[in-house]
Amino acid sequence: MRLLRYIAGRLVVYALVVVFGLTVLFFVPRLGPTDPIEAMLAKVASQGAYMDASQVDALRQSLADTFGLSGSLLEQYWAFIKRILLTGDFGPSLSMYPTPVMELIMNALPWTFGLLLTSTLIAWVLGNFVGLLSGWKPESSSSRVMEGVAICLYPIPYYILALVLSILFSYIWQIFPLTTTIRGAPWSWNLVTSILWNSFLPGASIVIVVFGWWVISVKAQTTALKEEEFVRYARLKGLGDGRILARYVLPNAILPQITFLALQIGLMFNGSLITEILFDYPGLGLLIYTAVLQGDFNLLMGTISLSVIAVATATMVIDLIYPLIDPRIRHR
Amino acid sequence: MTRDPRNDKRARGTLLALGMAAALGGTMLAGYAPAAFAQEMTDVGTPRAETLIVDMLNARVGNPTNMNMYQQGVTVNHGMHQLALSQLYDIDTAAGTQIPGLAAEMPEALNEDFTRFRVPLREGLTWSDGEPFTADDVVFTAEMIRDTPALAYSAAFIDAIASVTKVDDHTVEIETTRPTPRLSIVLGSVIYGNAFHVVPKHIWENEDPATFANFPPVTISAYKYMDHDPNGTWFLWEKREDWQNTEVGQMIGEPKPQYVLFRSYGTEERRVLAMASNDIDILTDISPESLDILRNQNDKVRGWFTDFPYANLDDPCERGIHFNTSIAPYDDPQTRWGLALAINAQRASIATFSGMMRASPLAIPPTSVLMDTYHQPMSQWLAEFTLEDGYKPFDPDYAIRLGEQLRSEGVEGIPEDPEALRELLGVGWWKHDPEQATKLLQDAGFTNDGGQWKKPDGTPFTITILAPADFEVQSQRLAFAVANEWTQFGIPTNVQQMQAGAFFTAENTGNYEVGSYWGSSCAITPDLFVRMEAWHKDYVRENGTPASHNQGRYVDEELSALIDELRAIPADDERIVPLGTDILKELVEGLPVIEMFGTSKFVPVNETYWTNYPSADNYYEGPWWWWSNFKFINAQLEPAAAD
Amino acid sequence: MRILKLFENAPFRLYLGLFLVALFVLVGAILPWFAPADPLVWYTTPRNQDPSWTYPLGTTSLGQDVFWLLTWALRNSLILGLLVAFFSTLIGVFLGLAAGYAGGWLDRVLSFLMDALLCIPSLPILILMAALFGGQLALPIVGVALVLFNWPYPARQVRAVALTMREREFVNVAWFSGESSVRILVRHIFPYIAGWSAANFINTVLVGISTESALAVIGLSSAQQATLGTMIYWAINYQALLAERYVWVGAPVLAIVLMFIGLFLVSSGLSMRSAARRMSV
Amino acid sequence: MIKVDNVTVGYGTTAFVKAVDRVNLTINDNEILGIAGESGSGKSTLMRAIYGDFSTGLRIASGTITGRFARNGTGAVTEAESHDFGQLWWDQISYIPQGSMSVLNPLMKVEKQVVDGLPKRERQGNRAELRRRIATFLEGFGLEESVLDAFPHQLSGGMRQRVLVAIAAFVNPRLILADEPTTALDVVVQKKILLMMVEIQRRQRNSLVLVSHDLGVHYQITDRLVVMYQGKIVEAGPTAGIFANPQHEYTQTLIASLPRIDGTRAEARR
Amino acid sequence: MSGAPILEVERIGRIYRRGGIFGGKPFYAVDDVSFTLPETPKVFSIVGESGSGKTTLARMVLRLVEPTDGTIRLMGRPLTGTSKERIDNLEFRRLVQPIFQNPFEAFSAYLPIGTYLIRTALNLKIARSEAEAVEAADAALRSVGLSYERIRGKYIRQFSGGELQRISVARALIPNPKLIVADEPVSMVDASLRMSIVNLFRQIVEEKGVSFIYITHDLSTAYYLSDHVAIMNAGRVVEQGAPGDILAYPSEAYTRELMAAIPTIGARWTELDEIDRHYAHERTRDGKSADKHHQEHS
Repeated sequence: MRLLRYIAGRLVVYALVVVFGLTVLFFVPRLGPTDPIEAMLAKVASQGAYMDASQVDALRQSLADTFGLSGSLLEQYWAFIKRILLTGDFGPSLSMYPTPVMELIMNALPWTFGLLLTSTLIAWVLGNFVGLLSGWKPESSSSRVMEGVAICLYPIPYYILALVLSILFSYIWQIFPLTTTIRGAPWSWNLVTSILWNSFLPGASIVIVVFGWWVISVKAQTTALKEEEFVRYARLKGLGDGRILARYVLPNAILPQITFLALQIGLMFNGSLITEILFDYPGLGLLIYTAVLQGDFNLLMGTISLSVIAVATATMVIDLIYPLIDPRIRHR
Repeated sequence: MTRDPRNDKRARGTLLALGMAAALGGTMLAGYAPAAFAQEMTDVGTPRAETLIVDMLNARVGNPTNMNMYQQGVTVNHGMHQLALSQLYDIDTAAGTQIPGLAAEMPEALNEDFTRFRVPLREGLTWSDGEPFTADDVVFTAEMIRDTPALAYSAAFIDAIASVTKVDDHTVEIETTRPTPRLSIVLGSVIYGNAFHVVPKHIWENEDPATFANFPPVTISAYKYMDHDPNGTWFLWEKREDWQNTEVGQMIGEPKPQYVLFRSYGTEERRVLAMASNDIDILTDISPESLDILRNQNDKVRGWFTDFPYANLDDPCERGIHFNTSIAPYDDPQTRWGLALAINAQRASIATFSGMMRASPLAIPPTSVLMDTYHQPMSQWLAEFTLEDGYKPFDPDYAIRLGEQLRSEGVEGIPEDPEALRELLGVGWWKHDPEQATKLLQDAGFTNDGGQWKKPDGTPFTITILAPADFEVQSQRLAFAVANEWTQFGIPTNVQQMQAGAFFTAENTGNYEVGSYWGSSCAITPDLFVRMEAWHKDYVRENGTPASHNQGRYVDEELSALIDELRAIPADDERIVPLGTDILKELVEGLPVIEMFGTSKFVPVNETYWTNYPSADNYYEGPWWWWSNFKFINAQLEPAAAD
Repeated sequence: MRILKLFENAPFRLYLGLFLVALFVLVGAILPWFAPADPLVWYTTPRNQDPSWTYPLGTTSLGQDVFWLLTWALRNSLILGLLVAFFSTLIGVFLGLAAGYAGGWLDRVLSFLMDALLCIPSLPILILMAALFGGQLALPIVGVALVLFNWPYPARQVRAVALTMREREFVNVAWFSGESSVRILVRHIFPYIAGWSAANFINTVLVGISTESALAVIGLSSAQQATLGTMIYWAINYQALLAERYVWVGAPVLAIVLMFIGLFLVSSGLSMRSAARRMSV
Repeated sequence: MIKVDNVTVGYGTTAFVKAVDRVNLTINDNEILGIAGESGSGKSTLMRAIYGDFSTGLRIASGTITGRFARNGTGAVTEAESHDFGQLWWDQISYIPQGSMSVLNPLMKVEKQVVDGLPKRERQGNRAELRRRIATFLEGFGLEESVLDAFPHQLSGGMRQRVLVAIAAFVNPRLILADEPTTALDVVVQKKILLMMVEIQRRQRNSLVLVSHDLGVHYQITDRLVVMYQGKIVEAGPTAGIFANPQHEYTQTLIASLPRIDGTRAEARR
Repeated sequence: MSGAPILEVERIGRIYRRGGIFGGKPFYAVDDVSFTLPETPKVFSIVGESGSGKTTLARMVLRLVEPTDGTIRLMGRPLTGTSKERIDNLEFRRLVQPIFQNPFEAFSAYLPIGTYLIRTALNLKIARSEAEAVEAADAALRSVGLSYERIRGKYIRQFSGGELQRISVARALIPNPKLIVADEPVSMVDASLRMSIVNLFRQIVEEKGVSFIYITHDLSTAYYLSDHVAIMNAGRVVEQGAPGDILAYPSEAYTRELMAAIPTIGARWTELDEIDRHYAHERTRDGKSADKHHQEHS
């Protein structure tokens, strides 16, 4: 019952956050100077098809009707919120009309999700490992080197790393593919390796940066933990370094990182967007970018709404999971 | 491993990369190269030697399993348009004339008003599923478009075409809603393509064209769909076994590439890297810097010219600085002329594309065909043309001076002969004369005290040039180049870049003062009707209301009268060129646009696997890989001789 | 190894960072005044020159002196970063203190706003704005948007600190000394988070510069201002990387990386020092 | 058992800060030795030196601390310097820390933390059997078996402290050092723990060193008392003797400043 | 001066919800507590172990915690609630001042300690100028055996705990309050200094006419210092009365248990003897024969 109340409270906040985000999203583009219909017309015109003026006018009217961009702002707003929250329908893409936005997003989402999830996990595991060791033995030369590396890597912006990596490994040493080419029957080993192969560099550029961040943060955590009384007590019990590290420091160092993870998700998502754009990686980021370039309102709304919802959801899930992991909160 | 000419370049690059890696403190582990990257096979599993790989014009396709070209959001630039579909009339870009495609001949007018036409269709064509192509398909397509208002094209079609009726299996009769001397333009390709695509009746009659995905498509030309990437980054097309039963087969013969792979590599760096490593055979537009890099990295890569200026200069649209002529102070031709004379075109040319551009003072592009028809014949008139105060603005030696400068900068292959230089770099342009520019501006009411220009109304004179952000590199760079010129002249100028959506909204609604555009300065045939018509005053709209044509809101009674005259005559009328000349003169005088340069298309090809690409010395087609006539180029490519 | 050993020592780390930052401030704040010509103007120098005595970092394909361009870019990026950091830290600290100290509905509203803004990934929205407002998205607007998305980080942290501070006895003593709420926040509580705020300030400088340059690199910032991002943007636009004009593209990249390392060292040095001081108290 | 011979202990290498100054002390078998003193008197430092915990810059500048342990049961004798006491931890010597919230690993159940310190020989063999032994041991001091399945935060402060005492005692060491084991606990709980410690000492017949600032505690349970002041031992001897007849001025002040319920009341001085 | 008692606490209670994250069940930290402080200055001690609710009670009197039930009256006027008569913050702070447990926590490490005294004098309108404030501070400091000169410009780390606690007292004295609530004021002070502070309190009561609420877990100082003692357990006052009566003749089992647990010098716990008896046959306590008898000595 208490658990239910807690979850309910968290869900209410979550819902409010989502609605808040969607509201921001609805109004921002409508304050902008782009008229999607004109953008669309210009796109048709720039592809060279000849139309005389009356034809263009006719097309303009028919576009306005199909896109449903009529009605007062408030009406559009309610329709927008209702449609997204109740039916999950973002309407058809304008630039790839009539493909539903949801279909495009669903194609892209697994890519972003997979990329972020795996690279975050790898970076998290590696970063925690290295951070733990270098925090535990800060005076050893290997941990100094690792920390130096982390300090140098962490501040590098994703896009710089993405650029450098693709020049290095896709051109100078042609180890990884230049563009995403996925082949193989569904659910086959070939498909899996193909996906891994193509995701390696984008993933690496995220891993390297995030890794640095984790190293620094875990190192600080570990250094603080070393001074903790229970660690000292464990040492005075005559426990070996390995045992203290594994059973006393590690769990206590990792636990707070989970909350950090919740705070970082938004930032990491930002990073993955840039990475995707630079690697031409077929995820949500590239879709957003495409939508921007094409002035595709519905697609923009859809992708960005989904980003907001996804990040809010991930944050909420972590918030909900955390108490289940930490015995101090679990058992009261 | 074969001896690779790039090896020493690579070695240098490797050193540098190592340096970079070390600088980054990187601890990257080198992996291994998988077998899939061996050169015998492409990474989509076709033999590399039998596969032509073409750069996809747009970025990756978001909805790859929708190939219904009648839905307005569907992109067919993945080869569908270029290889698999066909138009009734196509374009011979070398000759600058339309040619029959699915039609057997050009349309024959059946009355004096140009409202009824007989259109004979090519015989012996079959769809890729083996069904014959007949008049029924054409009639069905016309009726389908007419009956489906949900198709964006429907309204436009109904507006122009009254009826399409079958005469026999291979002949239709078309009636238009108004006199249409140029029916082949309405239903066939002039630039890029045309919205009217005949569809196979036996497939489409059972479907709702508004929602039909048309996937996999039944095609009419020599290639059929084979495979695609679920993320829309590549599309593979395979030669039809019955390629004889296609217009390409009939007109040219058997295309050599067994497979054509259209793929998107994303950003320009990637496209360049892909071609440098022989992963792509044909690239659409890239920047001159990229071409330079490619030529340095891979000696199998060539541009349109093997030497300077490398680019194809025959693009049917030219770039310049446009004004919204309804907004002061740009409503005064004096202002526009003053600004034109404040530009050093030589510098602007080098800034934009390192001088690899052909200048044009006229409102049509300086393509080979149009240079012969208009620019060269009009140079005498241009030289004598005077402004109101008697000043002669034309500088016929522009090309000679630019040539000298380029030679002095070490550029090789610049012709010595003045005439050859004029042919290459343009017949001339307006003088760079800051004094005269100052005079003109002051005459127009501007003042300049202490280096600060003030508008006639007393406010400081600053200019904002609206420019495309990244999606049209030449206009974008030109905007920056001109802004640089004007700033140096003393008018602080900045460039406002906009993404396509915002850019076109601003252009159509007149929400700009000065812009770097190309839309209205296009022509390919000596008949200037297609784009000149847009200058008619009838199309002027209020600022804020979208205008479909004449986005510059330019009102010129004489010009409009000339356009009315042009409207009434067919494309082969003998008055076409004189009328065109008059229109161009009118546009020079009023100068609603400071026309500047023809578009240079840096469209490199890689001759490692295929040869006989069209080029300056093998000019059987223009290098418009993304147009409907690509299918004819493709059919004439030859496999490179195996080493 | 000796160098690395010194890193453990907070002051050295701090001094190295301060040295780097000071170097950049010097380059960014003072040198631009000595630029022989406006480095943004094209063709003030020959194009594509390699580094030489006349052009220490060579010239661009547009005839700009890379060195002077870099000084301008550093100046603008620094100004943007500093302003963004200043305002987000100011707003964040103020609202965080207010929320944590006041509690009640104010806390609830502010906490909700913080959580909501933290959940909303900022880059897509910035991309959206950049796209919609086209080139109108001038640096000040980028700055405002960045402030909008960056204040919740300090606010959230400060709120947590303020919550614990509220339980500290000296706050109660201050109240019994008749101090007003504002004075308690400013004089009594703020000093305890000042060190942390400084670290946050520096981190936000990083975020500001990096986000702007990320936008610039994908062509969504104001390409006509010299910033580190726009420098990279133009270099990439002219294919400097593939054309092996590494100095042009490398200079701003290296500048960003070094500046980041410098700022990071300062911020971690500061927090190490304040930790050391707290222990010694 | 332990002989502290003219020992000076302090912190730091370059700038040596003296905390214990030329101290001589013997810890006998089978006794409770109290070390009293106020904050900064050096009593905790001395205790750490005796325990052999030199982890945080603690250094013996001069003098020696030597130990001689006769293994319970076998009677095998081990002699060592305090620098090598580390090998004897949780075997011959164990330690009871001040029972703050954070002295036990918050993420580990109590059972594991009891088992964790045991010497290898104890940890080997049947886990269930070991648990039963621990449970029996705890029950001997009134602790229920369920304590073993608790996380530290689920225990009250007194309970946690009793667990710490039990953990230290379970290995049956020859020497137990307790550093302010009952500070910050309520008197009722404090009494329970002190009694538990006394009982353990009596049962195991080992030595207990109790460091505390509270003279009352020393009075109650210690056999011998050492009073430290500014790093030096100012008074040492049997507890009863010291309280009956304090020699040093400081000890006198300390004893005098303790209010007693049966003593005078301030109000009475009115 | 009106004849109203300084403080009347009437059936106050405070409910907390235990356990943050999963909601929690309510429990009474303070439950139905009433007492009165008469007009004449007195020391009223509240004795209890941790968790007994004594600190919550003190904080309710200090207005730092809002009571959930009951009323508190100061000089006959309500301290809580919303009525017009409610004492405003300024007046309240002139009447009531606190002294907290940890002297090192009572001042910000970033402010010179003198600031607190000066600000108190100025804010509470005791002084109209900086100079007057210094005077007031100096006077208060002198009454605790210090002077303004000694603390001027110094920070918390430059003082010992005993000094800081004296400064805390001085600060509290500046507005000449009617009541000082001292929450465990000597538990963090070294034993040798403890008595001097306790005696200082007594002196202030006598000389300045200030009443004290003295919160402590230490029965012996409560006995020593106070005029009235209330023993709290589990949120309730289990016993109250004059210290002599309560501590000499405790009527409640809890009070007796509490008293028995104090490690007093001179009265050895009987349980220890039981343990010794139990193990006596296994052990002879060398050189310890005396201690069995020393309780008789003292």
